[in-house]
Amino acid sequence: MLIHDQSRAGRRATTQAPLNPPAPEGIPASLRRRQRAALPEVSEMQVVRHYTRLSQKNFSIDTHFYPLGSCTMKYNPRACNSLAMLPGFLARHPLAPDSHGQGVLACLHDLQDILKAVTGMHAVSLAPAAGAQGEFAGVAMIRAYHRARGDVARTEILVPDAAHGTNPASAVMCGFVAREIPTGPDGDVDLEALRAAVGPQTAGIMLTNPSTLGVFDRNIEAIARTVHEAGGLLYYDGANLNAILGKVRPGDMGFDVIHMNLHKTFSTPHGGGGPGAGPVGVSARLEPYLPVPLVARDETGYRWLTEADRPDSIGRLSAFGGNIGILLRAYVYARLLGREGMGRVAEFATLNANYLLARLTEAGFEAAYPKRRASHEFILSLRREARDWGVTAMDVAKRLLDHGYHAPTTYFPLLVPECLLIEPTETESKEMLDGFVEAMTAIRREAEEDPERLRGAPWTQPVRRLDEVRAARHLDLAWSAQPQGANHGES
Amino acid sequence: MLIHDQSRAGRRATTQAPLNPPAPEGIPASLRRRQRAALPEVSEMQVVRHYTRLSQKNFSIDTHFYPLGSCTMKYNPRACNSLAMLPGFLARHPLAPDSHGQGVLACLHDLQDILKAVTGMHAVSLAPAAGAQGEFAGVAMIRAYHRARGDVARTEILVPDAAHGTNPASAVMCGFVAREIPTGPDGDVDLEALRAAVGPQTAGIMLTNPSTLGVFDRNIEAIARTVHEAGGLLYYDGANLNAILGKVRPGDMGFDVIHMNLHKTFSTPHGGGGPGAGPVGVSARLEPYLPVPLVARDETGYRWLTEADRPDSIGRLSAFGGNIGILLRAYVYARLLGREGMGRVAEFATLNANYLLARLTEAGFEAAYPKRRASHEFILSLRREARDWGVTAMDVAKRLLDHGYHAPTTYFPLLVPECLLIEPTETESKEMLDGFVEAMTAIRREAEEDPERLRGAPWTQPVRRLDEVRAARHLDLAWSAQPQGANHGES
Amino acid sequence: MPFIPHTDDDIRAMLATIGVERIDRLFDEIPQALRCPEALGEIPPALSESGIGRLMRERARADGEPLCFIGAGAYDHHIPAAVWELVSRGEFYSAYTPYQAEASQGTLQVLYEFQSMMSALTALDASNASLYDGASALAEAVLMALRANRRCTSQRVLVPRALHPLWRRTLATIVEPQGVELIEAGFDIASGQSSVAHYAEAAGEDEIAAVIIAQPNVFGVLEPVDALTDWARARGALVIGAVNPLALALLSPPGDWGAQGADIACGEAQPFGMPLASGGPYAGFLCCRQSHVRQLPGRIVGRTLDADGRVGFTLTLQAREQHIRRSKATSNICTNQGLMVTAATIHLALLGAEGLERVAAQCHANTAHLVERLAAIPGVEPLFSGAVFHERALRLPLPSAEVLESLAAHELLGGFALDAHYPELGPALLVCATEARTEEEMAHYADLLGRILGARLASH
Amino acid sequence: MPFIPHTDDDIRAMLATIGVERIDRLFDEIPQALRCPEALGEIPPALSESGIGRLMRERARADGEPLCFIGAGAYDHHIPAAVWELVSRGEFYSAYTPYQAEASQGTLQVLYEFQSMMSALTALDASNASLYDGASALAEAVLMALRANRRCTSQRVLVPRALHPLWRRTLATIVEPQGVELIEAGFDIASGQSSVAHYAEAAGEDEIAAVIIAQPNVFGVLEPVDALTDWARARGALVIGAVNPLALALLSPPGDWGAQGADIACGEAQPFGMPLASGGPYAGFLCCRQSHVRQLPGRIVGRTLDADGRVGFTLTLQAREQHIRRSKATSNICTNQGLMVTAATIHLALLGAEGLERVAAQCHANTAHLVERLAAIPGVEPLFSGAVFHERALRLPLPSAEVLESLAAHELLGGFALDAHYPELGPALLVCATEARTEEEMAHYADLLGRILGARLASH
Ligand SMILES: Cc1ncc(COP(=O)(O)O)c(C=O)c1O
Ligand SMILES: Cc1ncc(COP(=O)(O)O)c(C=O)c1O
Repeated sequence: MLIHDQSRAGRRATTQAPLNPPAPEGIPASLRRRQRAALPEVSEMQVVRHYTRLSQKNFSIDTHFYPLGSCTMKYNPRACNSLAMLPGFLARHPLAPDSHGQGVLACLHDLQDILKAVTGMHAVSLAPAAGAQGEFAGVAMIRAYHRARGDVARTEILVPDAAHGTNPASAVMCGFVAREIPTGPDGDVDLEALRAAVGPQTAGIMLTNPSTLGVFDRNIEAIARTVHEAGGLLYYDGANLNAILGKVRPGDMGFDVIHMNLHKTFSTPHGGGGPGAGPVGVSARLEPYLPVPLVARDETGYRWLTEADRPDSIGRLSAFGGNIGILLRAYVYARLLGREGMGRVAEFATLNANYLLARLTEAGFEAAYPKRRASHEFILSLRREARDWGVTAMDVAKRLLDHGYHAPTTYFPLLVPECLLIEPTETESKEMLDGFVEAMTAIRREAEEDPERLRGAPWTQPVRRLDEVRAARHLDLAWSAQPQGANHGES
Repeated sequence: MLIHDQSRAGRRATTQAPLNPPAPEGIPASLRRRQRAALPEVSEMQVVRHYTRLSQKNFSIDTHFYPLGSCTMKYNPRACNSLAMLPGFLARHPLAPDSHGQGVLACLHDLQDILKAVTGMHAVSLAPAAGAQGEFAGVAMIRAYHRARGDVARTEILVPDAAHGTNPASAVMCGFVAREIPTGPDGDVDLEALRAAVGPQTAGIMLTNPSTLGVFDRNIEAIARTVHEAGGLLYYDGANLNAILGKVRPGDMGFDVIHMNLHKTFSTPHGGGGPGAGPVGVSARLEPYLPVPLVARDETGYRWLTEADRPDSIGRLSAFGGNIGILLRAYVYARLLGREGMGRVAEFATLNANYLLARLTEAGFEAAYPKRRASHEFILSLRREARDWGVTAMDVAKRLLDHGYHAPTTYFPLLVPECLLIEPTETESKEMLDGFVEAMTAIRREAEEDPERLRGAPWTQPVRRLDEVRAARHLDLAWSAQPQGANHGES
Repeated sequence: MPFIPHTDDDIRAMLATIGVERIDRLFDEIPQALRCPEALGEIPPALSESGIGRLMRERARADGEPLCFIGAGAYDHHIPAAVWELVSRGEFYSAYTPYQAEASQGTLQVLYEFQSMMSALTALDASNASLYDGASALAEAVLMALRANRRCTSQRVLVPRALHPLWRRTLATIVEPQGVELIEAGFDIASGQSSVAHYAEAAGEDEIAAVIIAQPNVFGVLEPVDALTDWARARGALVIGAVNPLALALLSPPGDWGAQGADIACGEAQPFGMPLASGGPYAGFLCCRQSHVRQLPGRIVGRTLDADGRVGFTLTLQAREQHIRRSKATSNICTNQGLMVTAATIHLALLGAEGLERVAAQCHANTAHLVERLAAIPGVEPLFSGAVFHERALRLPLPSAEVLESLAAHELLGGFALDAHYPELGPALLVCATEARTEEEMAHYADLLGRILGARLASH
Repeated sequence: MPFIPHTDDDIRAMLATIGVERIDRLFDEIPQALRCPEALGEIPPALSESGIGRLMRERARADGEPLCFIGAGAYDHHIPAAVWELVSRGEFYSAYTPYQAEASQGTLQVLYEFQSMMSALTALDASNASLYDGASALAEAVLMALRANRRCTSQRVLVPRALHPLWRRTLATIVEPQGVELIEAGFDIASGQSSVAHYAEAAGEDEIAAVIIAQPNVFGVLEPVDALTDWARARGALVIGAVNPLALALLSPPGDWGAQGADIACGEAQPFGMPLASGGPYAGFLCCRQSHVRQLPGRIVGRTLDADGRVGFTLTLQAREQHIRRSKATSNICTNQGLMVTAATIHLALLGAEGLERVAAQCHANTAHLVERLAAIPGVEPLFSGAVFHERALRLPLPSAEVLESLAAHELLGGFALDAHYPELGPALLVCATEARTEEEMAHYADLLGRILGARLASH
């Protein structure tokens, strides 16, 4: 039942608005709204009950193992939340003077330094609101760099076919053509194809390493050399930084620019889809182009740098300073881990992934890259199960929900058929991984013995499998006051 | 699964304790603990998951209609919680000087005044931690009053048979004998029996009005006269104050002392069993005996009064000032209701109760006192259903859980057979009450058609009906490191 | 080991299963030359939770608790206590994007309700499930309009100069790499309003793909939205309303502007339950007519049925998005501002249309009252004659930066310095008194400003 | 109408169903003469949530944020952020007493886990599910011991004078109406310890029903628990340990005292996740040997099986309680401190025994360090020679009330004035530095105290 369906004309949560406001007489009638918006009219208790009960219909990291590859669902320490929500931080207006923001600016400045240290980059801007916006900023800096040198013929950004969809989309948003580079049979970028593709039109390459295939590209030095020699720059998609934290640094691999998903590696919450934070780090030559605002420190304290201080900046990505509250959470997390804790993230994420890979392979599943080490994640292909028993990766994913495990990422990367991308993260225990193996084993047995059971899954969730085709065909995107009958908004 | 069952030797939530404490060398070995306590060793995420999921196994007012008579499960405004948890309030040490507590003392002083106003009593102490402690304090004051007058032969406290169990228990804790007074056929106290019972041995009477039978005792003036004339005092059990808030005041009815359950009438949370707060109000003659501490105000500000200021006080009920955090919640609630809102609590609680009574009677249920107005609550007796179909009040209660409603209070008061004591409270909507009537109607039909279904209920909860006899016979009150096999601690 | 549950026994057993002796061996595919030489020495050692708590509390205190009369795109409104108690529930807070719909009905239904509420407020058919913030949502609205306006071959977009300057900067950053041409339309220096004449002058004779109308504009002034909309439509341009959503409780919604309504509405949802928090996280919203829905960027939730015919919710129209369409997606956006939208939804459910109206009316009254008090100070006067919602520009006798600094030294944030962005206005300050400001606070502001200006002018 | 969902239509329909015209008619059984004449004029009119929020924030600020070195029964420990985020979940916060076990498995299992943890800490077999606070729990422990010691006919109970004075007062209030006789046992003025000699002297020749041993005692000093226990048992008395449960991470638990262990342990669970909050809500705990469990007051949860043989939890031994046994119950307690116990359980789960040990060790070290610094000030010296846990008494050169007032004026709470309760000690201050106090804070205290005493003594 929607909150709208609980509405009754005249019902109110009275205490939530001023009790006796004067009429807004200063506003001309011609500009006034004629009919009240059809928002629900409910009591405060109805609201509390409704959203409490809705929340219970979610899987979440606080309730379930959530081995969603590339998404890094690990424990979100509650201290990160409560300390970012301290009244002094929450009450600060974004346009308050720096004098009244020394506390928050100190945290952000420290965070810039920590991110520089872990990535080996020269400078960092915290402005991007998420990974994709970090990518946009990074590619825009590549564009600005070439333009500043009068090098305007570089119209292409190279993107391996295993890349996350945001990579080509970001390149295009920056006005480039995205050119795909194939992957070799062992999961590394196809070096020959890359060599063939680079040229004077190459502005740069966007690379994830370890890639979304769950392997570390062993030819990274050759790739860097190839692109750099062609005059292109290297972009590092740092969504998977957790895999190498404290082990190897993108700056040392030769990358010119990187974004980091703090909502992955630095464990800020995903919030059912966001917000995140996607800071960018750059080598010295790209520093002038960093998006504003940035935090600087001098004798008098901390201050925001804006366009006035940074005339060559690619500019501003949002009205204010980005997702500050998320940055504060990441900062708390980084300080809780400390120097020693950073490397442990990579170590135990990798240990868990390789253990799970070993056990699932043992259980009969096919690894997409059996000869490779798993990084923090790995891919299984269910093509044999699909061929032999007619069950898909989707069926297995849905059936896992019935076992109380969130499904891994399905059908991504696109180049592996019937794939599951599995990322356990470092915060899960061996018992939990063993439980997951048991569930997967049971499901595989069921796939053989009772494939219908899989195809009908899930059975134990608030709803059975949802009709996505219908959702797209008969668009119903908003409640409307007119009752729509049983078919809910057929259009 | 218990949190203990997730324990693994050496696992830690490291960040929660000091990282490198020095060894406690100042403590003699002879006094040192020899073996670590068997507490669980778990990670922070395991703790978060475990208790998040446990919470989801509860009914609560935030998730369910909870018509538990005498318990007043109504909406607990979230503002009451967040404002009582402001850092300034939480950080204050109980022994901090009054100079560093003017904020909290101002709230408590205001609350004392509000409670005086709504009860019509002369003075209020907020010290009791719950209703039962308020009763203890109240009866102790009655004792102190008589003793101060040398009137030491008064050894009996009269308690109607409908009274809450805490009433006779409190009387006994104060050294009195509790003497039961029967109820008349219409739910009022049996006046004749009362007249016969009073005498020089009568210290006082403890009365709930409206009583836990859900009716307002119409003879209250006569009762008061009878007891007072015999030299006894009148104690008002204010657990049901919500029924009469702003309509009639215990002070005006002639009561000498009253306790209030702020966790009922003033909507502080029940917290799965507590904490509550049970302030006591008294007439002028009992004021010297009020429990300490009390909050006073003079030119210099607010201050705590203790034994030194109040030599005749019955004393202290806990080490510090009682459940201050709960008192703050009640204060916020009272200010949100304001003058106008107080009376509305009684009006709509009573409207809801009488509506539900009318509809359930219509649906075939038997009211215990059909000729009476319901107060904020009322009683159904299922003796006909028990006789005709062999289903009990307990069966109906358990079956309600399957319908998503918490059960009413069962088998209390003890004098009505197979009873359900139903209190909807003012914060529930008509739709919700209608839904409850539908469920009750369906269950009644089922009682006739398929009584086994009721006797086996609940069917949809985390567990089926629990074996309470086994629980008492084979006591298993604590996890122990020794595995106990399937029978879990048979003793 | 913070947050890592592995016991020594676990580690041994797991390594044995994998068949390596040490964890470090798992990194042996990384070229040795690249490996970090040593621990990340620049990073401070780990703190306990108590230690970081102390540090953060100190820093939060350092930011002070100044009295705030700044608006300019971020507003200090009351947030019901229930909002964040609910939003912070682990099941909302720590869930991922609802890719597995059946295990995410909570989040999905919240998003559907959010879409419904925003559609109702803007009087448009559809809403997405959020973008990063208001300014970037406007950039997405422009790109969307260019895709949607298929008949039009130009990349020219009219942007009122009276639109928030930081929004204009953001817009430029995001759309210019794709060759979009942003053309500035002026405003009337007396009323503070834009007009058809200003838009027409800026447009000249050339084809215009889209037009932005800010309601209210950055000066708090209400624009003649009907006339502007009708003019733009007559020119074949799509109309984008950049609106304060709280204002829509009182003001004509974009879907009702002019004869046919705007095509797209966007804005900043911060006034709905999001704390100021130095500027984020907030949430951008984007609504449009049904006909443009396939050009809408960002996630969209649809209502559908499950295998048993029960109603349920799922992400839909995913073919617009980067994870399916890659370089041909409507936008690169992936992670959005889901949790903030959860806050907005609960906030709106608590207030309802009537509650929003009361909030908006009180804001309007408070600002009017504040302006009256401040304008009683010699040398201070309203800058523009146009009607406003809840912000108003004032002319000052001294540069506003100077005045603001003096006020800040008294723990009062006096407003937004317009002169930094609009030198043509002379010393100009934008003030805002939301419903959260009290009579005493406004009197205090007037008193303080009077004293500061008096002293400053005397010493000048 | 705050919190009331009724629309006008609802009210009409409901009144019609009941068959009355006005709500007021529903009160017609109340004698007219008693009805409230008018609205409760003394109560202020309603505030909005924003209004009460402003007031409460102001008042919370008014209490200041002084630096706290007071212990004396309430301790400023770090509380993990997860504790109250979980405890505040509506399903815990707004649930009732788990009378319907099947719908309350969450609360019931938490309570069972709490009982298990307290049993483990005290090394006793059983625990109840909480009492109001430590002091009232001690009173219940005494009443329980009197019931349990069936062989003994006396009502005499030995209470050490070194037990917290506020606990002694509470004890007297609660147990004296039933005729219990409390006999004070002294302490050694040099060591601050009680001893068998003191207990024996107080007991004289008469029968003693129960003996209280405080560990640590109010001076922070550790008592010779083994000797005291053995002596008491030899005298036929039951032994009640009144303990700081955090100290049990380091100290021998009551169940291990002497040859046979104590019978009962009680105390204040505040150190486990409960904020100071001016003194409450906290939670009293009470544990005992299996043989006394039927005399234990308060709620008890047991593990059992359901109709399908699954493990579940339920309230048990309810025949001890007032709602069943009424005037013959073990106590009148009904509502307890359930939510605080939820906090304690989560707190203990997070820390574990090793974490508690670290906290306790740091407290011990900090207090030792603080005392060392303070004792370096002329005129300040440790009062007692006995070993302490995390509090220590100091002799001052001036009355402690005077010193404390000066410190408080500098926003520092210097400790608990012992001389107010123990005039025989002369100017005496009890200080405590928990693990939450830093080196700088302790140095600041020493510095400030040095300056204050210097100035005062000079002017005397
Ligand atoms: C590999 C990779 N790159 C980029 C992104 C985009 O980041 P965001 O979702 O924060 O925009 C993601 C996240 O989903 C990712 O997994
Ligand atoms: C009528 C009545 N009296 C007294 C009490 C005892 O109050 P408390 O549980 O707060 O001790 C209750 C509560 O259960 C009650 O309902």
